[in-house]
Amino acid sequence: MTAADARARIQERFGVDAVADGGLGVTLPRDRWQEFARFAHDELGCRYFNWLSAVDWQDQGLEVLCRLENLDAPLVVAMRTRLPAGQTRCPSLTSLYRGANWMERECYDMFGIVFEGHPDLRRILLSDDWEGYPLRKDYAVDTPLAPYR
Amino acid sequence: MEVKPPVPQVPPPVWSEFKDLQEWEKYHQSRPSDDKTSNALASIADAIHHMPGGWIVTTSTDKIFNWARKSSIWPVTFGLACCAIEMMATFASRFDVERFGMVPWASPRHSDLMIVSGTVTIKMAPMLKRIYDQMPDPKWVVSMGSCANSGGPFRHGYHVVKGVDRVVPVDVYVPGCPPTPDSLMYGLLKLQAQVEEFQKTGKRGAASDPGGA
Amino acid sequence: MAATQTQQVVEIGYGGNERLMMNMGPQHPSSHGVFRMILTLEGETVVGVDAVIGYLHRCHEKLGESLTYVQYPSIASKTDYVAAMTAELAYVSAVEKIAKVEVPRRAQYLRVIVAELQRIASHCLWLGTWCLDMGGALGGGATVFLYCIREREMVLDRFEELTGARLLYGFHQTGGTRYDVPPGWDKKVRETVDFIERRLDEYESMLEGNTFFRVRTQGVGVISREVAETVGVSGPLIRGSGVGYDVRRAEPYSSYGDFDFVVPVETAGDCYARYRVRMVEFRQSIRIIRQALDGLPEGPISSRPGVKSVAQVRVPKGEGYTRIEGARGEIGCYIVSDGGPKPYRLKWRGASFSNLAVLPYIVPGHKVADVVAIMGSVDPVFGEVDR
Amino acid sequence: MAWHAIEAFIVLNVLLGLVAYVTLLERKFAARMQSRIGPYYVGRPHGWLQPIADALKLMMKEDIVPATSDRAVYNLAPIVFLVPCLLIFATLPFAPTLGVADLNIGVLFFLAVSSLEIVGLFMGGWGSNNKYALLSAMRAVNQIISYDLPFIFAALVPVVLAGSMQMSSIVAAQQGLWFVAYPLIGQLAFLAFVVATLAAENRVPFDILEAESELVAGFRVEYSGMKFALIQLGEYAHMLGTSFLGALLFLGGWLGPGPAALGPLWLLLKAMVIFLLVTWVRWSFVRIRVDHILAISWKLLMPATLVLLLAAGFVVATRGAGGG
Repeated sequence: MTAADARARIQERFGVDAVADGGLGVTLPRDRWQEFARFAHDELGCRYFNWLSAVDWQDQGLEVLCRLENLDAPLVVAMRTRLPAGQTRCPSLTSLYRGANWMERECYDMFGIVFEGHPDLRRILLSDDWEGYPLRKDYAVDTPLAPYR
Repeated sequence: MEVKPPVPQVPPPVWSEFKDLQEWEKYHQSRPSDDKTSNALASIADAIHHMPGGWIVTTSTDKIFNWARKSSIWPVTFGLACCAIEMMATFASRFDVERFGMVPWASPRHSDLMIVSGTVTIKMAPMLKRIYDQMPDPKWVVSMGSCANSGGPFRHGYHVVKGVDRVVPVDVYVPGCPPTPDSLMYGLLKLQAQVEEFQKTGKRGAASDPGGA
Repeated sequence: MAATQTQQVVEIGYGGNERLMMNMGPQHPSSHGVFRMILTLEGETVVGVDAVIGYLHRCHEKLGESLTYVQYPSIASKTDYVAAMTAELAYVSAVEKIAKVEVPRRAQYLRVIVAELQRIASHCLWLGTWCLDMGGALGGGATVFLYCIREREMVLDRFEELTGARLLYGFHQTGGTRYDVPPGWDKKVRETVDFIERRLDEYESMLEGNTFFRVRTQGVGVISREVAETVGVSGPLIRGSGVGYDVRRAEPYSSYGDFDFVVPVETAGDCYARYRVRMVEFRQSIRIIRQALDGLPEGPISSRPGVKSVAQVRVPKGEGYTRIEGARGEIGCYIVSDGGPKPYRLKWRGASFSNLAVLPYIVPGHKVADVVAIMGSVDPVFGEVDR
Repeated sequence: MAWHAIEAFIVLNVLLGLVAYVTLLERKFAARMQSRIGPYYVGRPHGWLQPIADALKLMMKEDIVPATSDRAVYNLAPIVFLVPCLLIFATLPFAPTLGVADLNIGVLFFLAVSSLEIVGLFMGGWGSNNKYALLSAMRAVNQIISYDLPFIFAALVPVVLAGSMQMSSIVAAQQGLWFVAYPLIGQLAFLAFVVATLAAENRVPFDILEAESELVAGFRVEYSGMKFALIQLGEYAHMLGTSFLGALLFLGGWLGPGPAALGPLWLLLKAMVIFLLVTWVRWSFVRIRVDHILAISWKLLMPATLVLLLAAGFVVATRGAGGG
C-alpha cells in the first residue's frame, strides 16, 4: 500500500483530498471520524496508533488530530476533525485502538473534549477535582489555585 | 488472551481536604516542635542538668548524640524529577555518600532525611507531605534544585508548587538546575554542620544564617 | 493530616479468594520517579492494575506556548530528562521543519554523535535501575546499578566537556548546535566508547549466564505484536515484539541515512527480548558514533550563528510534526505556529506515555515481583509521561 | 550457676559488639565489590565508628506506633524476633570448654530456636497493619516452611557423620578431616547448607520478604528508631549465628594450626569466611520470585539433602562414625 494508492482510496471512499506532507493529512467531518478510523485500520492497515491530541482555535472551535501508521508500508495517516465552537463532543476511537484510551483521557483532561464511547473517561494528569481545562487558550498558564501558591 | 484493563475506584486525593487557604495555613510550614518522646527526654535532661555537676553529663552527651545523628543521616529514596537522576549519581560509586554514613532507605520510617529532588506538583504535594509526616523525628529536608527551591523554570506553571518550603520545612537549599552531585554533597555537608548544632531535646536550634553554617 | 483513606475491595472471586488492593507509589523504590500503581491482588497474583500518572505534570505544553522558540529548547530537555539531548532535538527539528531551516552537515553529525552518546547513557541508567528493581537495593541489583552509573559518568564527562552541563544540556538550537567540539574531544569519545564496549561484554556475561536473571525475565511481561501496535508503543518495546520499527530507519533525520547500523528485532516480546534489543542498541550506537566521528565534516555548526535576542527566531505560519528515535522510542513534537515568536500549540508525543499505557494490558496475571520487572523493562521517564 | 550468668552476659555483649562490626564489614565488603569506598569519614580511617553512630542515632529516633496497628503485637514483635536470634548463641562453643552451654543436643537446640524467629517476623508483619508488611509476613511463612527442612537436613549430615549432636564432639570428630572435605557428601552438604542459610537468613537472592523494590522493606516497613535497630540486630545476629554453625559443622570449628588458645580466633575467622561468602552471593545475584523459591526448595533442595542424609547414614553404617 503506497501513499498514492491510499490517497486514491480515500478520495474514492470519503471524497476528501488527502494532503501529502510527510504523511497523508485528511480532514473529516466529525460524524465520519470513527468511520474513517475503521477504514484506516482495516483497509489501509494502519494498526499503529501514534498519538491523538487537539488544538484550541478559540472561536473557531476545537480541532482533534490523530496520527495512525501502517508500520509495514510505511504509511502515515494524520486525520483531523473540527468540533464547532462551543461543542466538546467527539466520537471515541477506543473500540479500535487501545492506545486511544490514555490519549483521549489526556485530551479530555487538557481540553475538556468528551469522547463518546470511552469506557473510562476521567482526568489522567491532573487530579479529579481540578477546575478548568489547562490547554484551552482562555486558561492562563499561571492560573492561581489554592492552596499551594 | 484478551486482558481488559480493570477500572478500580481511585480514592479521592487527600489534598481536596485543604480546599480552603486558611485551613491550609494550619498545615503550612508546620514543623513539629515536640513529641512525646522528646518531651520526656527533655524533662530527664533538665533534671540531670540541674543536679550538681550534671551539666557536664548533659553537654557531653549532647555532643555525642549530635555526632551520631550527624554521622548517620539516612536519606529516603525519593526521586521526583530530573534532579533524582543526579541524586542517584550522588549515591553511586563516584560520589559515594556512604563515606559520610548515608545509606538510602526505601521506607520513610527508617530515614532521617528527605531530599526533595525535583519539581513538586500540586498532585504530588500532599504525598510529599505525607512522606514527611511518616518520617520519625528528628528529620531534615534538603531541597535540591531550582524547582524544589522556588519552582524554577516551571514556576509559572499552573500545576507546580512554587517551592517545596510551602509544603514542608526545609533545612538546606541546594541551587542548580540540576545541581551537580558535587553541589548536592556540599549541601549535605552543610546539613551535617547544622545537625551538629542540634539541641539536646530533639528540638532544632535557631535557624542558621542562609550563607552557611 | 487526615487519616489515610484506606479502601479495600472485598470481592469473593471464583477461586474463593479475597482480593487485596495494594498501592505502589508515588514514593516507591521501583516507581522510577513518581508513578502510582493500584494493584488488585489475589494472593501474590495481580489481577488488575490501575496506573495513576500526573504526579510530575509540569505544564510543558502550556509553558511551550508562552516561551519563545529560543527559550524553550532548554526546557524541552526536561521532558525526557534521562535522554535530554534527544528531547531537545525533537523540539528544534520541529521548529526547523516549519521554518524550513537547512541545518549544516557538521551540526547534523554533531547531533547524531550526542544523540547516540545520550542513548548509551540512558540505556546504562535503564540497565542499572532495572536490575535494581529485580535485585533490590540491598543485593546484586545494586551492584549492577553502581557499575552502570560508573559507565554513565564517563559519558556525562564527555557531555560536560562539550556543553558544561551534566544532565540537561541546552546543546541544540534552531538551525544547528550551540557548541562546537573542544579539541581532543573526539579522541576521548573514542576511548569512552571502547571502554564501554568492553564493559558491555562484562554485563552480558554477568547477567545472561545467571539463571536467576533469565528466570526473572524470560516469558515475563509478553507484549504481543498486536497489543504493541494498537497501544502504540515504540522504541525497544516494539522492537522486542517483532516489529522492526525505528524512526532512524523509517524516516531518517539529521543525516542518519549516512550511517550503517542494524535495527535489532526480537520476537519474544518479553522482558528478556527488550533487554536483548537494548544491549544490541548499545553496540549499534557505538558503531554509529565511530562512523560519525570518522566522517565529521568541517564547516559551520549553525545556519543562524549568534542568536542573541530571544525573539530572533521567527517561524512562518504553519504546522509541523517531527519525530526522532529517542532512547525510549519515538519522541514527537507537533508545533502549530501562528507566525509569532512563540508556538501557538505545542504537543509532545512522549515515548514513555505510550509505552506506559501498555502496562494495564500486560501486567495482570503476573506476580507482584514481576510487576517491578515489567515496569523496569518499560523504562519510563516521568518527565515525559506527565510532561 | 552464677558463673553461667556471667558467661552469658559476656557472650551477649561480645556478640552485640561483633554484630555491630559485622554490619560494617558487610558494608565495606559490598562497597569494595561495587568499586566504592563505603563508610569512611565516621571514625577515620575506614569508618570504625560507623556502627556506633548508627546505633546511637537509632536509639534517639522517635518511636512511631501507627494508629491502626495492633499495638501489643506490634510492640512485642521486635523482642520476639530478637530473642531467638540471640538465644542460638547459647549452645555455640567457641573453644572446647568455652561457651555458655555445650548441650548434648546442641545442634537440635540451634535448629529449633533459630526457626522461632519467624514468629516475631510474622507478628511484625501482621501487627503493622500495612499491606506490604502483611504480604511480606505471608512470604516469610512460605519461605520458612520450605527452607527449614533442607536447612535441618543439611545440618544433620555432619551430625550423622560425627554420630553426635553435641557441637564439641562434632568438632572433635573433624580432627582428621573437616567435614567440608569429606568426599562428595561433605561438599554437597556444605553447598546445600549455604543455600539454605541464604534462605533462612533472608538474604538475596531469597530475600523476598524484605524485597525493597516490591514491598519497600517488608515486615519492618513501619518500624522506626529502636525497634528497627532491634530487628536489624536480630537479623545480623542470626546471620552470624548460622555462620558460626557452618564453621562448627563443616569447617572444623576451632581446629587449626597453632596453640589451642588460638582456637576461638580460628572459629571466628572461619565464621567470617562463611559470612563473606553469603555476602558475596548477596551482592551479586538478583532476587528471584516467590514461586521459583518454593520450586527450588521442594523440587531440588529437599530431595537432594534427603539423599545426602541417607548417603551419610549409609557411609556411617558401613565405615563407622567419625572423621574421614
